[in-house]
Amino acid sequence: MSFVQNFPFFSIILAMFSGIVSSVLKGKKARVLSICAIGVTMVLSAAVLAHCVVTGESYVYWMGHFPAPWGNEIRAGVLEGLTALLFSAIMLLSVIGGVKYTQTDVEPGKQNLFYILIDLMLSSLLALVYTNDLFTAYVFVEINTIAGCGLIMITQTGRSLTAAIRYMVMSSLGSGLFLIGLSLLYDVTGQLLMSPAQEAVGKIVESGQYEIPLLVIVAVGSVGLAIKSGLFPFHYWIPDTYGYATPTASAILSGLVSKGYIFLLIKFYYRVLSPESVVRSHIGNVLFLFGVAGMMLGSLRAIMQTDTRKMIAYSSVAQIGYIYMGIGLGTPEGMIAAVFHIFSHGATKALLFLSARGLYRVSGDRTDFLALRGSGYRNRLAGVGFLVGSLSMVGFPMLSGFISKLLFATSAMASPGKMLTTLIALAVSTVLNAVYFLRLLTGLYRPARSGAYAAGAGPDGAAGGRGNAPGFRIAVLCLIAFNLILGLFSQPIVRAITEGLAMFS
Amino acid sequence: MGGILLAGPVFLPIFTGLLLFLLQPWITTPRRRSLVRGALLLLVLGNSLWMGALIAICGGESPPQVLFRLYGELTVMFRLDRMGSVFAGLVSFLWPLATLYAFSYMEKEERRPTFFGFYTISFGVTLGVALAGNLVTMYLFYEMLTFATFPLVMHPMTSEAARATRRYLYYSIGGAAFAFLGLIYVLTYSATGTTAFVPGGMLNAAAGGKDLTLLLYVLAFFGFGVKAALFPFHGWLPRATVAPTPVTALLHAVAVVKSGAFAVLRLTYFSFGAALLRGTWAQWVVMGAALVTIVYASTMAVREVHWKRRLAYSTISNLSYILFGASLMTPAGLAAALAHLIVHAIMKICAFFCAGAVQTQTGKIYVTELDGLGRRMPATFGCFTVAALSLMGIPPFAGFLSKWSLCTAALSAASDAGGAAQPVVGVAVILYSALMTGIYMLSVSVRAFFPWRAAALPDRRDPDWRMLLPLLLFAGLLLALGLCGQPLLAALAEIGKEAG
Amino acid sequence: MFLLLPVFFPLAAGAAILLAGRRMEKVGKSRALLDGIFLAAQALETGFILLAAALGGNVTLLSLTGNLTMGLRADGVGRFFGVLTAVMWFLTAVYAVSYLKEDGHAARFYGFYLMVPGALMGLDFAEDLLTFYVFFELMTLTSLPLVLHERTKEAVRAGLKYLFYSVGGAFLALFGIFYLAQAAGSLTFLPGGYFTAASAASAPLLLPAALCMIVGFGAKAGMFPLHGWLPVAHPAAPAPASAVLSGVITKTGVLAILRSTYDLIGPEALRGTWVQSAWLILSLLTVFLGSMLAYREPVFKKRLAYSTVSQVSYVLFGLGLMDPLGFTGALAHVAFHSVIKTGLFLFAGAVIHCTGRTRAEELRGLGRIMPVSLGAYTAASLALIGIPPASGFISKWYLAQGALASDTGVFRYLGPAVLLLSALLTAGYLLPPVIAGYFPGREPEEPALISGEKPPAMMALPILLLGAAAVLLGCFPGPLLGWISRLAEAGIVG
Amino acid sequence: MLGELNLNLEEEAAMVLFGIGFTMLLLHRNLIKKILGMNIMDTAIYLFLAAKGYIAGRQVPILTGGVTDPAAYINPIPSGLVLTGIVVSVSTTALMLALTIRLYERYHSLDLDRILISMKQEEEEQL
Repeated sequence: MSFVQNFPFFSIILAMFSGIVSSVLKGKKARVLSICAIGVTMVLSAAVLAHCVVTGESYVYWMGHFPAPWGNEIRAGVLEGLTALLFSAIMLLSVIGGVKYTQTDVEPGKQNLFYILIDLMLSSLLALVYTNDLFTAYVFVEINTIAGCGLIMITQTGRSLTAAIRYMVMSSLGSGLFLIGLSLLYDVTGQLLMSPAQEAVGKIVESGQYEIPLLVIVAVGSVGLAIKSGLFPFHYWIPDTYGYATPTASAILSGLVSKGYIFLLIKFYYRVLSPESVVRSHIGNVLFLFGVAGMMLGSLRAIMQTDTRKMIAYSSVAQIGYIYMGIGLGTPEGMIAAVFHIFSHGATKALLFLSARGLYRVSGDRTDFLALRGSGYRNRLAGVGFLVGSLSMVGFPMLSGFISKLLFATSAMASPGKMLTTLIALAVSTVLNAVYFLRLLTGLYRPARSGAYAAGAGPDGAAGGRGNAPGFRIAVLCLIAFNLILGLFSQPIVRAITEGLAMFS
Repeated sequence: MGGILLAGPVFLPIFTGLLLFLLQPWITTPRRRSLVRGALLLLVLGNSLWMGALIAICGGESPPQVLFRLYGELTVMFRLDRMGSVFAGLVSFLWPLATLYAFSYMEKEERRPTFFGFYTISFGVTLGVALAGNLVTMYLFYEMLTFATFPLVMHPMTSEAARATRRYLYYSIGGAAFAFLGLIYVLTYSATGTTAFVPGGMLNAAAGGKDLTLLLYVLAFFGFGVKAALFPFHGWLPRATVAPTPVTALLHAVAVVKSGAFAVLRLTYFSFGAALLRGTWAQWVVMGAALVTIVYASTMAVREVHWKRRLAYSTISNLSYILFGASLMTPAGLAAALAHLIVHAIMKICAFFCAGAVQTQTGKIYVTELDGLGRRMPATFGCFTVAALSLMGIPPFAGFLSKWSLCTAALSAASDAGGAAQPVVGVAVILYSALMTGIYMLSVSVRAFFPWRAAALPDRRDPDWRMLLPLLLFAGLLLALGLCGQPLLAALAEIGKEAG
Repeated sequence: MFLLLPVFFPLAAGAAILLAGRRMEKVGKSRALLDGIFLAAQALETGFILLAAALGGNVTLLSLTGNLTMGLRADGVGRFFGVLTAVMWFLTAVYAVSYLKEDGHAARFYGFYLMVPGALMGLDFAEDLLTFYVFFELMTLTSLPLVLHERTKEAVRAGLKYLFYSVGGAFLALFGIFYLAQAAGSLTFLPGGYFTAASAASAPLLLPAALCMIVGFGAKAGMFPLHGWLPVAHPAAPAPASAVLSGVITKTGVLAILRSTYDLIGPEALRGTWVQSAWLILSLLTVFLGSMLAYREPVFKKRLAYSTVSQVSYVLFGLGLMDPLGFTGALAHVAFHSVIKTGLFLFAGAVIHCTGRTRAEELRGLGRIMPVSLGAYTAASLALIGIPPASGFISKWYLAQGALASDTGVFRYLGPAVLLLSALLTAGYLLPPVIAGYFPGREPEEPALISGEKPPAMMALPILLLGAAAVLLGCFPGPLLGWISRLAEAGIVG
Repeated sequence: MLGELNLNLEEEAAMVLFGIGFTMLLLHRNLIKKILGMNIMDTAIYLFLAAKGYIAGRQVPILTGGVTDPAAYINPIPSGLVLTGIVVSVSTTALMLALTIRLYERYHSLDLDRILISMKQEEEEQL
């Protein structure tokens, strides 16, 4: 066993320990530690990815040297490595970009708590990505929930508290359903590790027994994770949650946490149940329908907003809909598209939340459209960031959103029954996206009402970008670059996703 | 090397425009301003010459040049073919003149560097549409065009401008979203495996279902048609006239809207293939849409009293002439559509420039305010009248030629299709529209030259040479083309034959 | 090459006067110079036209698209119309000089007045329908300023109406042109046309196209349903302009229909079809409608305009019969009506010029002011009514003969009946001014007796000449009829 | 049919409890009741799991008295899972309660609707 194979375990443990250590550190040191931990994780994940790509196969890592039926396992393949790498990269950028806002939005005494939560979040995300054990997954789902809830409520405004309680309630519902799904699965198969469970499921399916329990398992597990990732119609906790957290938290929650659950769902489908049994259960059609509905209604709700934060949050509802639509297509191509969109949306949403925060800063910390008028001139970098993010959401070619759209559309072509629906949904959704993003965008570059921000310089003034923290600059620039890379050089990533998914089953 | 040569005219203006943004803080003195202005004009002119030289050297056929690979079979590829040459040549000819005009027009406006930056970028992007060698590249530049031009509509920064901009954006992007579906369909079922344009189309007809193919074609047609202001997606164009006149004239009468029409031509004749579509319900649907647009827009133009908006409605109806030509699905139809694409560009830009000249000289924007101005600005209104006559299709002006080709193409398409009534209705509609054109264009000229009361003529003069030169040039060109348009038509007919 | 001169000299001369004349139109002395130049140019024009008509020739102008060439050729019908135009134009020009004496914008009028014959010659001598169409539009545009000249609200409205009806009609006709270019393969005029009854059957849209052309070009001739512009535009123009508009320009509509039906489609292909019936119905309807409206119209010039509506449709009726006799009658009526109506309008203009009266019932006692002119008017009126031996009788006779000789079913009888009815109405609307003018009666009742100056000689002379011609042409119709019947044979037989 | 029902009493009880808890969590407006519902729901699952692991007549899986034969004990894994689950549920409950306290301190109410209303009022006052 090569040393690299230990890295997944190391990164989970590293994140967790840095969280524990942070609890005795002051805010600033906790921050440094946290950033270092995420950075190291990123490097480790990259190594894992490289290893898997080179060897061309996945491997299973026993925790504590207990063999299969009893022990706890980690499994790493190309897709896991890639996901871990991109997740930690996005997280790193979100944290770096939001450092200054974390300082202002979170009370000084709670700074280290914030970074503890970040560390826990990272560790639980990585665990969700790597684990090969369903119950471990459940535990980390709960840790993730708690960390997420903490991240939301840390600003301690009334809004964020209620948002947190809603988040908690919905998450509990979701985890409860997921847990009952696990129990049923254990009941039926006697297994909790993914690979043996899959074998057992395969046998059961062959024997033709337990059809109804299997259906219930698929349904309950899917619904549980769908609730947690905010699929329409279980989305009503999303807007407040994403809208009223700090930019870092919003970026992470929207870009990564919900995606972690979706990733788990994909694993659940591929690694536990076989794709065939999933297809047979028709759960895909349900997810497809709700995904499409989410795309439409999320966007429609976003159009109705006048508050930028909520608008971006509702846009997430729509984007989650895209992902579920891809999963619901029930084809490998659809799955590839969905996974790609997980990354693409993660990167884009992080960019949007961060740069939007940069725009609020120069608009007297107000978030309504009117206040943001002309802020594109007052903070040029944030304006450009928002521009790129919006365009990517709208599916402008050369940006990541375009490739997602392309993948969704081409995968739709391969499933005749859902082709037309998907295509029309994509087109309509693009229009809706354009409506709310570009409405805001034109506002950003329209001079503010005269005298509104005299100190912040007029529409043509040279204040642009001054006062942006270095971290913010780096993060926004990197995310822009990231978007461009995903848009222009997507081929290797898509190939990696394809390989990774192939390794799953 | 060849790739750079071919891509140069596309990217040079784009970089020039970006450079202009960077230079913005430096342009402080009048001296620097005129320096930048001169350099810009020189660059635009040089770019046009470059393009012209390319067309001349390649003779309308160049090997494909792949710039980079976007994803899978989606490559950004340039290729100069004859149809592309037509559009590229047209745009390259008009742009320097329009820039010259814009210098004079924008004299008193604010934010000039931004304006000219985007104006120049649009040049490159439009050439990108013209030079695109496959559907993907065209789609890419089509989208870019939206984003390069919306700041120009925004330029006045009034709330009216913002509303117009938003509408423009929604419509354009919505259209592109549906065009995207066509792109995907072509990509999936292309017989060559790529989306590279092939005269006569490259769709593997048997692969997708027949009705599905047609449905996707109709969707894509309407998608690209949005930029060509196809009813009911025309609403953005009249509003977009809040933009400064050089924008309305060049972009919303030529570059942007013609890109839409050009894209439709590419889609119809070089991707789906006219033979596949001929005689199907899809053909009648798109033709019907074009005809409804013509009737609707020319009627609306008569009702509109805002001068530029009236011209915009006229543009809408004339663009649908092109789309009607495209929807004939015959070689002659394509040739006629291209002819109208060229001719309409010249006459509409001429008309808009006149409106702009009047606006700068007198501030009048409503048709009802123009009484007697013709006597004070004879050159301007003379050119306008020439454009009006040409637009009506009065011989010997160029408009007649294109209308002639269009109608004869329609009639022969009708007889080819076994006496189908739709193209004949089309001819009738075009003639109705010509009458409406007469009403809405000539009533302006009559009003200007023969005011009801002789008293109180405003003391105004024709604009300076920078505005006047393009005007006179265009008017002269309309006459010259009308008289000796034969070689052009022959060349277009060749293109049609190749692709039909 | 000689044909180019009557076409392009007027255009050039007109343009020159437009450019240079503005400075001369105000001041006393140079105004006389302007008038002199105008008359000289007009005389030259007339000379060129007559010369061209005498010499004939054939010129190719340019080739517009692949199979479409544009050219000029002086054939019989063209010469006939050319000569007519030249004479009318010159006489009216003489009149115009004194009519516009006080007008501050005479140069503009002169300029466009000079230009129109260029366009007219272009279409008279056109070799093909495309050339014809080009000059047809050009004529509309150059004659428009004549209507607009007064620049009153009514004049501008009338001008626009004139423009839109003309252009609309032309576009309707253009449909036919498009179709013919397609179906016949060429637009060059060919006596006898391109289609026979048999070959017409293979061109499904030929008949609708023909109807489009008849109705479309009919707009210029004031044919129902596109006649609406005529009673508005003609009175709004200055009298010389109304005279030539009514006397000459309406005839271009006739020529257009003649060319497209006889020389392109071919009478063979139309005879006995529903298009012919429609044509005859429309023309008879217009004849009746025009007379009726004229009868009820109080404004003198408007009344004359309605009369034109009615009279030009006589000609169209004659053409629609597709019969040599009818054709002869039609062309004769072209000439006669041209002479008569020019005279009538000039007279009406003289009345306005000298007395300022515009309504027909206001002309009591006119005979005392302008007895000679009124006499000429009387002669012309009688000619128009068709009282032998004045000219109108001849043409109407032929028209009636033609109707009876043709095999057009019910129109054989209906036509002459309508013509007769219309003649009665004509008498009804033309003669009251004569009676009131010469015999005002003694009662001092309203309207008051008319007062004013005598018309100047330059005005009276053309009226007199035209009045005389109206009668004399009827007395000695031999040469004219001989010429026309030769044309008729060529036109019908091919 | 009914006989089959009698066979799975624990499971049925677990499902009924889960239903009750789920409904409470979803529908109750009172935060404390929500938390109670969540606990009931969790407990239901533990009951279900424990029932799955129980084998009639065997012992608790704790090595006592030197009996090493696995056949003497019930399946230990569900028990382990239940333990872990309880830990998780305790921590979630703690967090929820902490949140509830915060909200109560701020808005003096446990009713989520009221809290939302007073929150909106507060925001309006700020504006």
